[in-house]
Amino acid sequence: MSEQATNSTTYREAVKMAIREALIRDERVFLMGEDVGYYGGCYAVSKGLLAEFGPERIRDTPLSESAFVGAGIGAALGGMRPIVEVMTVNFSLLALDQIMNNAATIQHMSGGQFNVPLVIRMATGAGKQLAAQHAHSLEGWYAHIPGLRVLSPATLEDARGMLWSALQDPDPVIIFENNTLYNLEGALAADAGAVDIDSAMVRRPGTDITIITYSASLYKCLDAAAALAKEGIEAEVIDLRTLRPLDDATYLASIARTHRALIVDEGWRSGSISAEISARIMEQAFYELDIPVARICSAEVPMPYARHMEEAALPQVDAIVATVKRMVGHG
Amino acid sequence: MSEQATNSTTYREAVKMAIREALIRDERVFLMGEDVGYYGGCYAVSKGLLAEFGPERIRDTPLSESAFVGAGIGAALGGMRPIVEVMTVNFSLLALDQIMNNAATIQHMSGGQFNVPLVIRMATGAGKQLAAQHAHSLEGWYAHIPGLRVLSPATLEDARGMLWSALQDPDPVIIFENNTLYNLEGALAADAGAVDIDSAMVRRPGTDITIITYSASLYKCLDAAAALAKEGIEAEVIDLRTLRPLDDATYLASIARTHRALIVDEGWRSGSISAEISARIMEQAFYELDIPVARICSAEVPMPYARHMEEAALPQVDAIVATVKRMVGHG
Amino acid sequence: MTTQIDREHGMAQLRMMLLIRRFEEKSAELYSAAKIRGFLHLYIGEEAVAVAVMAALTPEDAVVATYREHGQALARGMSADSIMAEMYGKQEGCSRGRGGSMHIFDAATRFYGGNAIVGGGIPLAVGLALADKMRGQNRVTCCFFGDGAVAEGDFHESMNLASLWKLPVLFLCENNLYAMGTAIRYTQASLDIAAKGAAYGMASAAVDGMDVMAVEEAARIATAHLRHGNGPYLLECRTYRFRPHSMFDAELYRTREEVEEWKKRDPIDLLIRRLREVGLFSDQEMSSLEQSVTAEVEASVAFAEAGSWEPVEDLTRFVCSERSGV
Amino acid sequence: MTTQIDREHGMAQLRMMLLIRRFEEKSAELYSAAKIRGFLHLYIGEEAVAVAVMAALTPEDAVVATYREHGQALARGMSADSIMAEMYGKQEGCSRGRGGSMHIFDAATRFYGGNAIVGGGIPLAVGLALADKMRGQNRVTCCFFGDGAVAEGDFHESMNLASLWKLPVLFLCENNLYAMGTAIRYTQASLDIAAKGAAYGMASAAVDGMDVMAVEEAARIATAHLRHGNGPYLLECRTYRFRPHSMFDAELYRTREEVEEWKKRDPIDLLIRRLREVGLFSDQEMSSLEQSVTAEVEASVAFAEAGSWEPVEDLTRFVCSERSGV
Ligand SMILES: Cc1ncc(C[n+]2csc(CCOP(=O)(O)OP(=O)(O)O)c2C)c(N)n1
Ligand SMILES: Cc1ncc(C[n+]2csc(CCOP(=O)(O)OP(=O)(O)O)c2C)c(N)n1
Ligand SMILES: [Mg+2]
Ligand SMILES: [Mg+2]
Repeated sequence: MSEQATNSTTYREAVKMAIREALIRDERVFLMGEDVGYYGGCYAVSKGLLAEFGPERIRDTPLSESAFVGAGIGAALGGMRPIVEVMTVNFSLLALDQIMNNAATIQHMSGGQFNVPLVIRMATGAGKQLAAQHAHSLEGWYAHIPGLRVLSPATLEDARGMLWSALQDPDPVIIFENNTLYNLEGALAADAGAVDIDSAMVRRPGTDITIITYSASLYKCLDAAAALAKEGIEAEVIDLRTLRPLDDATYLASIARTHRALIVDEGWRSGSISAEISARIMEQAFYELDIPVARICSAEVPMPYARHMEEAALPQVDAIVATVKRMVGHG
Repeated sequence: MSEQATNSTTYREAVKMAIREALIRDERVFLMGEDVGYYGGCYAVSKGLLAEFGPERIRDTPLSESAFVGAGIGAALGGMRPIVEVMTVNFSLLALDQIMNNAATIQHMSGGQFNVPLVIRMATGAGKQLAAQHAHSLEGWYAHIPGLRVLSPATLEDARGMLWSALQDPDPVIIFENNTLYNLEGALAADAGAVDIDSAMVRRPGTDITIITYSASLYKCLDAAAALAKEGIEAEVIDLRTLRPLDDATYLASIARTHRALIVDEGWRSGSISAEISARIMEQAFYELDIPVARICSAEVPMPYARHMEEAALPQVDAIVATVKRMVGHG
Repeated sequence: MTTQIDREHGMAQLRMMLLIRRFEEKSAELYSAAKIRGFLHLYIGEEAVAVAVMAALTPEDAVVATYREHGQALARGMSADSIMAEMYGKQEGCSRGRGGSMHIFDAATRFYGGNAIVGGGIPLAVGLALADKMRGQNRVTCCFFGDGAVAEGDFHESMNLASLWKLPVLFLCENNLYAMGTAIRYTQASLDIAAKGAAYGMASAAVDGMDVMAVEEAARIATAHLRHGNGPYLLECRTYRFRPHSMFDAELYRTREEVEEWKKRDPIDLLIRRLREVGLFSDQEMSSLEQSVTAEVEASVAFAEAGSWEPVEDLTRFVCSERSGV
Repeated sequence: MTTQIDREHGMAQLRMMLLIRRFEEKSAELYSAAKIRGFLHLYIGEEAVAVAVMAALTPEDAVVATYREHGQALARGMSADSIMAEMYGKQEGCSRGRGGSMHIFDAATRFYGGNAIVGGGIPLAVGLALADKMRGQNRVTCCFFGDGAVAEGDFHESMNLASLWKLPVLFLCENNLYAMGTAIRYTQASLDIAAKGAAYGMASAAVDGMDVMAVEEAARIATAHLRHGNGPYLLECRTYRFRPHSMFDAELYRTREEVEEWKKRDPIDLLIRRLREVGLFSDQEMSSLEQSVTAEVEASVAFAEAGSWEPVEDLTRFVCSERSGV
């Protein structure tokens, strides 16, 4: 395709398009969650879908996270392809027993007789001054659980394309949508569709250092890389996209070229996905490293409400730039 | 003290002694959980305590993990010093919202006005052929959460002493007791009491490699070290004891001597506490390392029932010995 | 309602309802002006409930509230200053700016939040009451929650536990017919919330939540029951939220007409009418009340504006108590 | 009970109860011999419930069970061989030895486990029924759970959801008066479980769970209700577990006398007596029944003994479906 037709759209719209497409293409698909229907979705993602598809397929649920996630698992076992929306990851703790002890284990416990083709979507992340109970970034933490696939779309393409791929997966998939991305605007190919959900992607090539990140932090890293480029430092920026299973090959190949790595992650530092990546680099690319791998994560505090405090708690462009400069100067 | 009086006892008895002591010393202390009373505790830890202390202080609860853990938080706020027993970590997922969104955050959200002096005890771990829903090792995963202290007693001394120290902590503490340790026998000082809950301990000194571990794996590591000693390899074995906050100083000091490190951890590998330790060694001791840090963790599978499969899924002495040999030969 | 109106008390209740109303109207304004951020949930329309219930509590009692808790906090006796400063994110705020609108806390009035997880405060209330009972203190813990929370497992587990252990919890359901944008008919198989007490052997009642005097009477019956050691009590207050769920709500799920219909039963108007009927209230009194309330609200804004930002260096404070180093 | 006894059916029910009894007695023996490991929960005393309920289900219906599910699995039509081999941990077991006693699964009979989290299977049942309803299949999902599970939030949330959406779930409570070692009077504020249906607008009934014919009649009424699209149904079967909770239970929480009293109402004896009363059953028939059942159990042991261990290399299989590589 030489001339690709594109439309200007938002992340929110891209997710909605993906849901619409799934509802149209596969009659086994339905959307269920709190306020997905009459309210139109707490981030307005499903606005209009109730009118289009009716209450059987756009199901408002009571505030019963454990039961409706569990019902999603059961419906998947029963031959449907549910998309369960847990309004935000903060509330998903109430459903974690169902996710870990049922969704992630039934195939194994049943000796392979049953599988759970369930997709769970949740908003995640801080940055909106919602304070300690509404600002968790737990996608990396969820990636600890065998039996789940964990996706983290950062771009319009991925917001548009990951859902259909997830629905084709015979096993449970959780898609984490960062709440600061819904208003992200950009151009999306008119024929955008399913994307691969196995591999990480180099979002910006570079030679001096590898910055590994995912989700909303991608943009902070790209901004930092642009600033660094002005100073002659070329950072390669990798978007993990899928947090479980991790695509090690992409970042290891990059490190083999740059010999330096920084991981940027909005989760709490201790036991984060960034720890896992650092450990894997230790194990698989130790001799490639010119300097130790570094991490920039969120401060290990429940998220404060006040804007300046929340900003201080989160990874920021300045810190990325400063860290990279130190790392490259040091090399 | 030259001649220390000791008694022969078990880990189970040591925990019980600790609970009894706490009930006697502090009238604000009470024990609450499923089957702690009439049944005597699902691991017989609290057998006899109901008769001694009565149903007000040894409270059998309904199967309502979220509510009774939350009630523990409330009771702590209200001036009590509850010991809440969640029968096993597998069931604690049902209470995770209360633990993460309330126990761990209330102090912060309230600007320091309130604190939650709560102790939660849970059994953890695999090794008893209890299969996928009853064999989680999630203590390392809990250590991700700011606002919690996470303890992991491996020895009789710690089983006896950590509880009282935890009760003195003004903030929530979770004590994870590995289910394979309850029958552990040994000698315990007659005057054994509170122990420090801040630092890791060198359980076996050595010069060739640092093995970092905690809980039941400690014994596998000590066995491996003994076997390695016969071949002239001296492994230093460190028991982390406290998984949050991690005592970095102890293992870093050891690595500064041995220049090699292996982490042995019964949790699933990806995003484990062992990943965090590896990442910290990367960050703080990279230039001390002769070879990359290695990890031996559980296979990333829901735990299978069959004994040979469960054994294959867990870290074993053989693998530790073989890995250390490879690492030391390689150095 | 045959309750005799006590003028003093009626005026005090009216003033508090009006204070909440004006305080929240101002908050909405300040939200639009980006002075307040995060989520802001207004109580407008429901003021009678908090104001009436607090009148039945003593200072020794405890309160557990939701994210829609400005009204409860004010009625409980917290200062408008400390709440407004909190919403500004200033360190003079009750929670030092850590909590914001959803996490109003106050040790002095035993106000235990400000919980933003629907249903998440209910088990806490059970525990607070358990502590009281074990310590032999005859105190009540009043736990506010919405109709939406009734669907949560925590509601069920806590109702059962409190009743089983005969704990002095006042389960105070603010049934405003909607959980965010989902009408109760889409969340509850059986719409009579008060009736759910029976499943737990718990005493319960439902009351018109727009009528401050009726709610107060019901709350006094409930607290008397509680203070006599008769176990917990479920009180359902039937009310309505006049404003959107939060500042992001397009209100697609209900009609203008429905809202207007309910506004005819505005709890403030209702009380004013009642006071006038018995000749206890003049136009002049009304305007001086308005003035005094407006002054209090304006003062709180000035206080918040004058407040200071917590130093960024303090970020990791209050994760653990100062003595410990986690 | 006025039900006319059908000889064939009565004998089949008796045989199944006896099979469960002997199968479990053997399992206990094998546990002591360390052939079976992990947790083993026996159903002995409660056989009438599973056997009766399964008679009211069709092969198209689905079953969700607990960790105390050998009886349900056998009554559902699974072979003793596949269950015994599972408990041996052999790959010929229904779940390839991955699950053990607590995780009996069988696609062929739509037996969805074997769930070892108390209450954890209940939401699954709601989802299975939802799938049936959305796909226009008139099928029932029968969900077994204990009196202990009633205290879990999942019970409440699922009851409400199923009733709200009018889903064909048979909520089948096996009330054996104890949750592990905790008597129901210490777990439920209100002891009448069937009555809890009212809070969800759900039809419900309680039945003597020791009487297989009574349970079957009640289950048929319930499934008829379900198949007519009248929404879910809660059926409480009042029964008793004759054995300890699991193999680790010292039974400190109940008296010998209480157990002996209940044993007088042994469901197997009860049915035998009933059959004898109407002259449908002779001593000779009894002994041939015993022989046939014993043979079946012995055969299952032989099958399990002859089974093979799954290769260790297969450890990471079935974490994800074969096509994917997580
Ligand atoms: C566990 C949980 N799920 C979802 C949400 C998002 N949410 C916030 S308020 C709300 C509606 C609650 O309704 P209700 O309990 O009736 O209280 P109201 O807002 O009407 O006062 C929802 C769904 C949440 N905060 N917590
Ligand atoms: C969520 C959860 N909490 C605790 C346990 C431990 N446990 C296993 S069985 C049981 C008792 C359950 O009682 P009930 O529901 O009455 O079933 P019964 O065993 O009597 O058949 C308990 C507490 C568990 N498996 N899951
Ligand atoms: Mg409401
Ligand atoms: Mg029971």
